[in-house]
Amino acid sequence: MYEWLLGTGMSQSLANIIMGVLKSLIIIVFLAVSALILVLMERKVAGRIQNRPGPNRLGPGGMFQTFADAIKLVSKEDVVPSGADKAVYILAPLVIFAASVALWVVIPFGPNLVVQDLNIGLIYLAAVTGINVLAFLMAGWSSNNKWSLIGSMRSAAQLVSYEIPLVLTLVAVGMMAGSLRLGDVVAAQQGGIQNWFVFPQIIGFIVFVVAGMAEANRKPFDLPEGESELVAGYNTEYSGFRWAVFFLAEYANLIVFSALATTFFLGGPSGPLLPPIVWFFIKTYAVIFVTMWIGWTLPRIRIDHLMNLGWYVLIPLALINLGWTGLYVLWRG
Amino acid sequence: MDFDPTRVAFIVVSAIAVVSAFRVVTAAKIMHAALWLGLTFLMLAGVFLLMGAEFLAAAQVLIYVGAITTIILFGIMLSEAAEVRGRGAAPLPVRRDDASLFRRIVLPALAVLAFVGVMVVVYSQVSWPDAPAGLGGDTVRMIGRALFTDFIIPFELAAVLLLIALIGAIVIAVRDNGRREQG
Amino acid sequence: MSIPLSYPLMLAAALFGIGLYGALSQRNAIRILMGIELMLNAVNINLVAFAYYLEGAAAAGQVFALFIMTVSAAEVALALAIILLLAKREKHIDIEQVNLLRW
Amino acid sequence: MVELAWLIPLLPLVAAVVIAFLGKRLPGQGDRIGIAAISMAFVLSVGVLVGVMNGGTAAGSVTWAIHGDLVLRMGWEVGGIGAVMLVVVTLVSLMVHVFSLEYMKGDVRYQRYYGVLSLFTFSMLGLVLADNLLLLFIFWELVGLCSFLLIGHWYEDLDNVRAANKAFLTTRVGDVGMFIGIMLLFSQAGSFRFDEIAAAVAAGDVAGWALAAGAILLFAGAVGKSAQFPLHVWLPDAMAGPTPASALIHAATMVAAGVYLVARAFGIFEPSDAAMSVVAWIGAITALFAATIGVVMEDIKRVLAYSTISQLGFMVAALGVGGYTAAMFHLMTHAFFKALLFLASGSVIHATGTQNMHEMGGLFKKLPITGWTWLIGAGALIGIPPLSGFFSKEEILIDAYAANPAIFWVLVAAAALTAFYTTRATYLTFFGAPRDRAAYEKAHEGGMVMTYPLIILGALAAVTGFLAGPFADLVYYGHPHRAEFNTFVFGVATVVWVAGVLLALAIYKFNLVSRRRLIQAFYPIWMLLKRRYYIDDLYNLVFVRGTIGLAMVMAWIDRTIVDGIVNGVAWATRKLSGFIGEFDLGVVDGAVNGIAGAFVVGSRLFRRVQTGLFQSYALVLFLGLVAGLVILVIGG
Repeated sequence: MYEWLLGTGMSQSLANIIMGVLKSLIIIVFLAVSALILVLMERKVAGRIQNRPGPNRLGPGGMFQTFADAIKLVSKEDVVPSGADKAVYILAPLVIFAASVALWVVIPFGPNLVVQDLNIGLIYLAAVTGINVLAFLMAGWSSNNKWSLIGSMRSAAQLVSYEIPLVLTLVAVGMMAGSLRLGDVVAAQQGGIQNWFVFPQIIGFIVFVVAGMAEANRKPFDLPEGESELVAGYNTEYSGFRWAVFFLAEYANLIVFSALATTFFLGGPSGPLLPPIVWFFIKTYAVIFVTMWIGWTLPRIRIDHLMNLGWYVLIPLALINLGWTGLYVLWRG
Repeated sequence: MDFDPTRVAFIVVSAIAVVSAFRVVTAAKIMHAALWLGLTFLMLAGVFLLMGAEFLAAAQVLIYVGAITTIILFGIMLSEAAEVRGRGAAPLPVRRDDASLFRRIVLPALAVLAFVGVMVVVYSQVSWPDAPAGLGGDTVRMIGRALFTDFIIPFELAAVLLLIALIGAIVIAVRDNGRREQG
Repeated sequence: MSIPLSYPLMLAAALFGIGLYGALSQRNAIRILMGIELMLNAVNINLVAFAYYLEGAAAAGQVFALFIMTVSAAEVALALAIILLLAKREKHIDIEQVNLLRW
Repeated sequence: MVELAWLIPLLPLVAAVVIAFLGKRLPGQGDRIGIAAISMAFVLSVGVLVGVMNGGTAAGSVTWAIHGDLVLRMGWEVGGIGAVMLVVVTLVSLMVHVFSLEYMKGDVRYQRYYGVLSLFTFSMLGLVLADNLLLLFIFWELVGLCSFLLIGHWYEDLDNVRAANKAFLTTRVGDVGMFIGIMLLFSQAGSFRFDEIAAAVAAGDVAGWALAAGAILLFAGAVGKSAQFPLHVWLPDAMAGPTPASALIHAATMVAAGVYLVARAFGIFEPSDAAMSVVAWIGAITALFAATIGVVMEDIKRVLAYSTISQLGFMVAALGVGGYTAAMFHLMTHAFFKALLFLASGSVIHATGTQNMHEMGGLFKKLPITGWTWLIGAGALIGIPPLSGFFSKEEILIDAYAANPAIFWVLVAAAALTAFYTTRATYLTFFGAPRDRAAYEKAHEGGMVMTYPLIILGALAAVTGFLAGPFADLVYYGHPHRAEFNTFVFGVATVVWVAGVLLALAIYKFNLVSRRRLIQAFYPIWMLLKRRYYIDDLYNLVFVRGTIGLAMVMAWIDRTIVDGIVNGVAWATRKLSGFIGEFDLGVVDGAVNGIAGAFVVGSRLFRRVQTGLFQSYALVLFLGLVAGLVILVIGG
């Protein structure tokens, strides 16, 4: 593709820009499609766990239900509350979506199937996740609604608390691989299941999954949108397409974090027989399934418990993991 | 001059940075000022990236955009100052008496203009290297190595500083709560 | 394919000037803090630029910039703690009315 | 096995971390974790000792930091002395851990107690293993911290807090000297490692004055930590802590760290005659001086505390006269019998609820196991053959006699006093008629966890003396050295301990001399001893009161003079204005207004400078910077 563009006599930089735009578009489309699938999956899984069938009317097994919902959402009226800070209100969903898309830049779907394998991939991930907090605060503040404001403050507090263990596990992964490049992390786990980081990093893996679920606002950590207390949290005032963008971003975050868990701990796109990208999706969806399972099984956690879990359990565990990783790397030589 | 994407990118990013920095100072709502500040930080990360400091760019996003802007937003929301409570209120006005106006607007402006002027003069007189010396190799490794060899003592001190700041911030912010409960 | 060194230096001077103006002319403590942050960032641009352009300065310049980030993170945390305390006690954060050092 | 020595300190560290973070949720608040870790450490230590006895040594290090050409390494090293210390520390610590199970049962800060015990054990083991002065210093401070935490364990009582602060600050005085000494030696020898410094000294790379000064400064640290004269004042107060902790820290291990330091750095001390005589005399003086105070103390733990100071003085004196093996051997035997005595006193205190010996008496019948083990410990302390203390003290006396008769006689006097006060304490506690009926009636022996450590330590205190031979082969400086039996020394020592014991019995058992008459006859001396030579009072007066006094003087200056001037000016102004207002209101109005106007103008002018707004200051600052830049540009 790149060569073909160059072949048409285009200058290199222009070709780069076009390629970048194309890759971003592919990611956005992929995210949209994934979100559709995930919504269905979520409702089906929730149904199974709650011993009911879930959506089953539209299409075979209710397959088209989500599409109908999506069309409904997009075609709704676009309301901006009169007291809102309009510019910020409109920007917030864009920022959060942009951050979610930006995370995908460094994730390797397979050998050479990565937008840009940055040499500081791990730090990049940590940095970009931080932008989400900003977007939540923007959304909550600009809505001019106290529920939104409290919801956004909660989510910001939650994200800040859980980012620390998350970044600490990333550091441990970087130590294991001896590189901050995600490609190297995957390469370090090649050669069979025994090389996956999940075994030496089992504490890290657990911390990562729990913190990741909190970062993605998954149940049982979905306090920012706790319906019973805060109406719908930071996005109370949002509706229609903008709401759909938030929704999309949330699922995008879920997939990103599952894909990261796959990349960091489960060997990424490596596996026998099937092509790498298939393996990648199998593992990612397995992680997603586990998170849904957990989410629909456990009740929503209380805010002080949430904070305690983050500060008193996950951070010490992440630190222990870090110390252990140091010893392990020293011992391994 | 032929089309140089790096240079164009730099100019575009710098321009956005300067404009948003200007808005930080002039924005009517303090929330907006903080968000403009975040944008400035983000653009500066881009500047760092263009100058071969990708680690610093990531650190810039992580620390300034992710952490500092967020804390400032938190600070604004929690400080409940008059300016924040009345959401749309303009910045605290400069008092109308002449002394204040002079000290707050005229003198700072003069100082800034003098500073920038001097800097421009200096920059125009010095001959700079045309091309970058380049960084050579993996900057992340390079920084890591430098941190743990030549800069080990500053590095340890920075760690201690952060710890002290953490404790200090907690102590300062919490102390008054206790007093209010007693009182 | 390169940027002249004077570009980042000019950018830094401009940002520093804006930040300085903000720090000197505002009355709201948080706005002053933002101005100071802009100044620190301007310094960082200079450091990174010199690290990029001068022979053998790469590590030192970037490490220095990193230290500045550390210090400014600590500084913001402390400054905001003080501002919060101020807001709780005085119900405002107008620096003009906080002149305990006067006389 | 020897290569695994570095694991030994890590086990208690892990226990300390686990107890600190998770203790509340663990069964028994984590005490079992501490005991399990220390047991494993003990087993490993024994393995290491066996390995070392078979001629093995091991060392290892990791790079800590590189700064320019200087490469700092964190290293550990285990040789004969280290292996012995490992076993002693882990064994005593294990006994104390077990003993505390019952002694501390139901304590408010049980978890914290066990956490700190584990942390202490880690630090002490680290101190033993450290191969360089810097790392040793870090652990040195860590044990000091743990000691502080344990002395102030019951911090609700202000006295305990004071004792903890006193211990911390007093030892800090020595530590400052020690740190200066470390840096001095580093500047001369270019290394922190013991072997490298010793090699530099041997090669003559260290100037004579620097060697003597460095050694004496290092010794200042040891003086603080081992409670030698004149920094001994903290140890008796340290008895405010829980008794088992005192047994571990203030009798058996931490206070021996000073002795260990001198021994570890013997290559620095030995070549300097000045340093050696300072060490010898400080030790001898401490030995005698503390023993005299021990004679009049009424608190059983304080008697033991002064006895500890005195015995540490013996070890230090032995080092000073070159009796390296003797000192270390006494360190080991002392660790066992003094830990035993402390735990036994703990058992007594647990049973009676008092520490004052005059409220005890006759307890032997009630506490037979405690009584018998105490007798063994006391016998060892006195130096009754064939108990362990006899052998080690004999070795010290023999070395002292050979090197310096003056020191020998001082030590002999101390030994006589030791026999006296030990017998006195034994008799007052365990024999005679019970003086406090109520306490006597309810006193009873502790459970298994309290008696077993006593029995084990008692057995050790009884028999370790016979290990003198193998010990001398294992722990030596230069070449193995065994003390030759000396009939004269043996005779003198025997006479003095027998005399001491008989005298004490004569006074306290047979009442041949009335105690009251004795006190009256020697009242000044008695008072002097009772007040501990007024040293505590002196320190209180000079340092504590001095500091407070200085602060008060400063406050007075601030309040009276500075404020006075300010207030005076204000007052004068007010009076003046009142005066003028009353008399001259209508007459010289114009003049008054003129003066006032001048003041107003003046103050307006000057107060511009002091706006209290940092922005103004920053502005001025920055304008100055710009001005400087302009001058640079124009000028350059």
